[in-house]
Amino acid sequence: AGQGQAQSPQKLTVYAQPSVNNDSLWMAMANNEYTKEGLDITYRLFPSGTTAFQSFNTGQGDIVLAGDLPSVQYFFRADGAYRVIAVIERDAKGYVGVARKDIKTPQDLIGKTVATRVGSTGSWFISEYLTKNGVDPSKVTVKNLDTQILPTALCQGDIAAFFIWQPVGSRTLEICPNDSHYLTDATGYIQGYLIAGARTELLNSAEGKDKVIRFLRATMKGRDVAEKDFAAVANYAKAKLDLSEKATREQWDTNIRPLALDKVFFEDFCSLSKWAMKDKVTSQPLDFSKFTWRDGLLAIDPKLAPEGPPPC
Amino acid sequence: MLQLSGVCKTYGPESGGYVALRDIDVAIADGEFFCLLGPSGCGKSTLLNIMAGFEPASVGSATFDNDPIVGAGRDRMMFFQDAGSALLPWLTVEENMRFALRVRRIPKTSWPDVIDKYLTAVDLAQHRDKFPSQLSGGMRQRLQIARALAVEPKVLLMDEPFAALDALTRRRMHATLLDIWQNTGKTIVFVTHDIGEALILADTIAVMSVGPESKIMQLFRLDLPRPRDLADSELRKTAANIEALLAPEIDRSEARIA
Amino acid sequence: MLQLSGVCKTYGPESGGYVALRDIDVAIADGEFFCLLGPSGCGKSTLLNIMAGFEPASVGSATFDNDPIVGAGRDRMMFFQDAGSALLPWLTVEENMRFALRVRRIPKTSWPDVIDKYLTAVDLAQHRDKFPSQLSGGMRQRLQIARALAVEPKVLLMDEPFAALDALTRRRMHATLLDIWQNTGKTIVFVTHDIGEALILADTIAVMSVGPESKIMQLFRLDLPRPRDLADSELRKTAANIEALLAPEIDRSEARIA
Amino acid sequence: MASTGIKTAPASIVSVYQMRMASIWRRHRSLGLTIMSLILGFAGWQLLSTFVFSPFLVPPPVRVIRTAIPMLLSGEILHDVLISLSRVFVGFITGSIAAILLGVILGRISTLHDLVDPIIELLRYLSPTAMIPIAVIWFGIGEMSKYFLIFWGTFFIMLVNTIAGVLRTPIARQRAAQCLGASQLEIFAYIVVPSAVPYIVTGMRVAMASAFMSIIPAEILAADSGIGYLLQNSSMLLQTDRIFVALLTISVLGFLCDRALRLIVDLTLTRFTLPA
Amino acid sequence: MASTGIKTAPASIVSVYQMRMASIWRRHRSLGLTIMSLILGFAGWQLLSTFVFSPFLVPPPVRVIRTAIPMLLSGEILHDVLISLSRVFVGFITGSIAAILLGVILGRISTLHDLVDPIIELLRYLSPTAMIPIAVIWFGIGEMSKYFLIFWGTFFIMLVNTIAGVLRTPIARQRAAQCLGASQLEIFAYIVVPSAVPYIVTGMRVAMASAFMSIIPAEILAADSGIGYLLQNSSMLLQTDRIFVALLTISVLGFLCDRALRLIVDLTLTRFTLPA
Ligand SMILES: Nc1ncnc2c1ncn2[C@@H]1O[C@H](COP(=O)(O)OP(=O)(O)OP(=O)(O)O)[C@@H](O)[C@H]1O
Ligand SMILES: Nc1ncnc2c1ncn2[C@@H]1O[C@H](COP(=O)(O)OP(=O)(O)OP(=O)(O)O)[C@@H](O)[C@H]1O
Ligand SMILES: [Mg+2]
Ligand SMILES: [Mg+2]
Repeated sequence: AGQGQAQSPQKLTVYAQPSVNNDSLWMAMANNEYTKEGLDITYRLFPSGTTAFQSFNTGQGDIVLAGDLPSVQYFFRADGAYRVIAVIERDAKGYVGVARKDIKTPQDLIGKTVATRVGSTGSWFISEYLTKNGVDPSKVTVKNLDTQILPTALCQGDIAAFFIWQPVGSRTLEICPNDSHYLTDATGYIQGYLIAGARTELLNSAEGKDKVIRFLRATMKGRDVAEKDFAAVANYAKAKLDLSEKATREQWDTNIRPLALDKVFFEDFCSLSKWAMKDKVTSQPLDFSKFTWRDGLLAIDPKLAPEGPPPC
Repeated sequence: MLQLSGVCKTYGPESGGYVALRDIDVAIADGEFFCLLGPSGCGKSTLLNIMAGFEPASVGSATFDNDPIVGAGRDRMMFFQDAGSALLPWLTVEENMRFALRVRRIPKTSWPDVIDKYLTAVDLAQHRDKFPSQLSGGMRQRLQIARALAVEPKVLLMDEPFAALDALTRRRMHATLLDIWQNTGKTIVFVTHDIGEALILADTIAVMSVGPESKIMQLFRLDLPRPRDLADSELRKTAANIEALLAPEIDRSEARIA
Repeated sequence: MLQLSGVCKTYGPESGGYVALRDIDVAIADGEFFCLLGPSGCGKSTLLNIMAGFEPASVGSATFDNDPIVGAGRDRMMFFQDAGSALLPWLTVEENMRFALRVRRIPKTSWPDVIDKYLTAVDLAQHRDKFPSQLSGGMRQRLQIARALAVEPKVLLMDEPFAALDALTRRRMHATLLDIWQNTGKTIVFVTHDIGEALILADTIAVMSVGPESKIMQLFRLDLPRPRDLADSELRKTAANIEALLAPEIDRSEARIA
Repeated sequence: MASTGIKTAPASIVSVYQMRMASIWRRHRSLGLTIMSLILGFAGWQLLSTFVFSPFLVPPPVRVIRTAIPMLLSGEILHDVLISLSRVFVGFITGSIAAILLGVILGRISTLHDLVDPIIELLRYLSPTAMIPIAVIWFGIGEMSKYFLIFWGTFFIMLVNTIAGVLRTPIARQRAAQCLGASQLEIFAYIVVPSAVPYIVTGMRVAMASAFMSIIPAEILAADSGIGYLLQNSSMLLQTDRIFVALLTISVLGFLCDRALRLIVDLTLTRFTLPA
Repeated sequence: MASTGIKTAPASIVSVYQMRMASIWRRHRSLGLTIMSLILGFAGWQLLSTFVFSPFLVPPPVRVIRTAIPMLLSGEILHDVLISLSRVFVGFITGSIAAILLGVILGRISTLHDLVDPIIELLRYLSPTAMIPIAVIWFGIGEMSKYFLIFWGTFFIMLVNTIAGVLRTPIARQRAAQCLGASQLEIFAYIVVPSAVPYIVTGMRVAMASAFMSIIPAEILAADSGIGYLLQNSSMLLQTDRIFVALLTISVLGFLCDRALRLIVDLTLTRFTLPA
């Protein structure tokens, strides 16, 4: 770390979304970890991973944080120009199925309409939830709804249930506690991810590789703070996003911050890839040797990035 | 009975505006042919607009059959000085006539006859499929005359209706107008700047002074039978009187280039 | 020299349209005062538009000083029959004058004098701050006259410029126009439907027949000195000739209501 | 040099010949220029995307069309187009009619105008996207709320234009109609609306574009077909080629609808739109 | 009954008195009606959100204002407003000027118009949202691309209106100017543009709304401040109260800008917008 301080700080642009699962980065920034690593971070927010990738695609930005499915899709689209450097966060509790009060079991959904953002991780969640509970997915109508309007649609009875990430679920229970309840969370079905990826071009240069390693190292230090110090995270969320402590808490509680490319990741992404191919969201198997870039994590600690499975 | 008493008209702010008319008193009896004569810009159109109810008098009162005039009414038909502006540019000559008859609630069966009659009277029968933009200036005036006559209003307010017509056509129009007036007993208020025209047509000629603050300088009553001949000695005397009245007025305001 | 030869003008489709003019041949010498006289709707404005270059002739050729007329030009200034349409409604009387002088590239130092001179000539000097919409019909015509005169074009094409003026004002305008014409030697093509006006002003009077397919029926040359008096015996004879020429024309197309 | 034969012909023949040529040129010119314009446009796009941008960022037209062909053949695009068009039509037409009616009334009754105008002035800055939640609350997630969003994208543009047109109705026309005895309703129908037609037509052309843009928020809303859905979905899946197919489809649809509108206006309303 | 004193007064005094009252009423009426209108609007909103919708779905104005107050006091809103306004202004003004210039040229040169029109007709159906990727490619993710998107939301509306206005310039005015010796440029500047002002002003009012709507897509683009960002962000986090604060801010800004535009037009352009 010492050598970085001697030189003028190196610029690194990170694209992200305003969400509590970024708390590792927040804490790294709040505690000047990046500066200590000799990095001058530009942290830019986009409303979704998709919009972040749109801009990333034009050759701007160095590192982009996004959800699982957008990363996979962008990987195929970018034709090798993008690689995953680490899992920042994952959790199963961050995804929920909320239903009207009369829906008590998965079987109750038969013949009903459920909603999600079609093509998002929510779709995957529905598919896993139904199949694993022995419900034929073709007997349930899946509607495509924007996340914003899911609470309204459920409370008004336009749909029987929806499957999506938080805080949509808790918000719905706030709006119509008499009509809605949690049907399930994603535990045992899927996990939602926040993935950090970088431009391959950057990773191929020695200088870029070095920057990414320093980025990972600083983020890990931030992670250590984020995991322990809820008050610091809540303060940050309040100051930068005007999030209430309660809202921050809900998500903070469920965050798992691996900062690794571990077995669970490989398993989850395998099953994600299989679902995506089945649903024609993607057309080829996922080749982890191309999808991931392990050198960065390996340089910090070999245990963080084991060998991936064959394409699946 | 069309009556104005103590009418003033100021354009612009209450004080400091342009005082077009000052203390106008006129009473026009039913069935009277009343001519307004005066130099350009003296306020003839303004006066007619007040009678029509388009503009309120700034001071004073305007009544028709003892009811105050508060807006345009179907009993007082205006012929506009700017003929084109009052026609509907998206309707042909014939359709403009039909529009008038429709909103006037004239039974549909009589439309073809009425239209033929009045278009023939103004010599536009062969041009019935043209749009106003395809008419000459004089033809537009004639179309407006035909429309004004066809709806047979109680009072006709005519603002220089024949100004764009040639002498011979105008002579026929005079005859047509007098025919209709004599047969139906309408009240006609007729603005003109042509002394001869006023003498041939009017029961009463009101001569206005140059603006601002125009007044009615003098009323001339003419009881001669019609058709009249301008060579008639009484008419020539009246003409001379009117010219004598107007000449100093105009001198008052005009100057000739050296 | 303004020359039309074999000019026809058809409105609408090549065949089956309305033939307004047929085989018009005229040659107007430099400095000539040329009057076009004809019944309403015969095609006077159309002819003037062709001379101005606003409308192409359907057949035949129009030349000015031997160059074909292909569009409007600064040497031929048009006075429009519909006076309001040619003024800029967002400029005051004085600004309308200034606009003309600016685009005419007249040196700025002389503007005040020129504007005063011509506005006084048409008696609008006291109304210089009004907008066209605040002018009376006659005042709008006078403003257009002032503007047309102020830019001193080679040729003046005037379409019934005095139609909305009262007799006395009109008389002064005649004098003003003749003064300017005599002092500067402009060519003037003057449309009127008033025989008297034509006789007082013109070197040559072209009498047109009723449309469709109007022709120039006859040219009358007048060599009398000016100012002229309508009581003059030669003028009275010419007037009678012109009326005799026109009367059957108008009979041909008009019918009077029984 | 070859034209000496014509040069010696009498003036009137030359003129007739020239007129015929001119009228042929005029009749075909417009179509010719349109085609030339489109060719130039596509050529420009092809060049830009090949040499200035990367073809991955902006796929060249050839590739977009190659992507579009199977979608066209399978009927996928046609299906989406028909669904979206029907939504646009319902929303656009109801929006236009409502705005014209209200606009005529507000343009004529100034007290009512002053009373309603501030509310309109506040509402019209809300985009259809911002209205999505309200649409769902009011109309649920069915077709009605999609119509409503397109209505919303049309209504205010038409309203502003209609009021502007109504306020510029020449006063003499109205006065003449009043003298003739026209009722207030007749003045609306026969004088005010026709006088406002040029503004209304301009408003319709602008509002048409807005209506087509509103397909996208409308079809965010619980759609599983339609061009807006295709666009949304392809964007989410980062399928650039399909995104461009959707955009091109919207453009072409808009283009055709505008031409159709102009044709209808030319056929039925020319008399109202001629310059004075 | 109390007015007998006035009734017996001479006619001219009554009239002067009435005129004075009328003019006072006229002067204050508009403001009074505006305030009444706003009160009615807010009351209606309060009632609707309390009794018809759930206050969680549509927060009542009282709650929205309660949410807004700390944001106002902390300067957060002011900061966002200033940033968004500066973006809107740059985009709107450059878009308007470019469209007026191009519109005047296209309105006058019909061959050029026919050549360019189809391309414009295809492009103008692309919403600012659809143009985001292109904006990023051309202008990166800085301020320029935000200006560009607002420019895009303004340009075509102004263009359609300007061309419509230019095409309706009365021909006699142009001919008169030609006779006077005006150059083509002078005719553009002194005749065509002023004649098109009523259409241009109407276009500006419509385009202003479009410009404000375009803030949202513009500030999707890597913004960390601005009203569009506030809205985006609150929507993602489902903070309904803050969403409504953002929407209300956009509405109020739009309202104020429209009033300002009208005032400027009244002060400087009245002479061009008077009905004929
Ligand atoms: N809207 C207005 N604002 C200000 N002044 C006006 C307005 N309308 C008319 N005037 C003025 O009132 C006076 C009288 O105008 P009016 O049109 O009544 O004249 P007129 O007698 O009809 O003249 P003409 O014979 O030329 O038509 C003129 O000086 C004119 O400038
Ligand atoms: N654009 C046009 N389309 C069709 N016909 C037209 C058009 N313009 C003029 N006409 C016709 O041409 C004929 C001549 O019109 P013009 O305006 O030249 O008459 P004018 O002699 O000036 O009459 P006036 O003395 O009434 O002004 C008329 O019958 C008129 O209807
Ligand atoms: Mg008058
Ligand atoms: Mg004429």
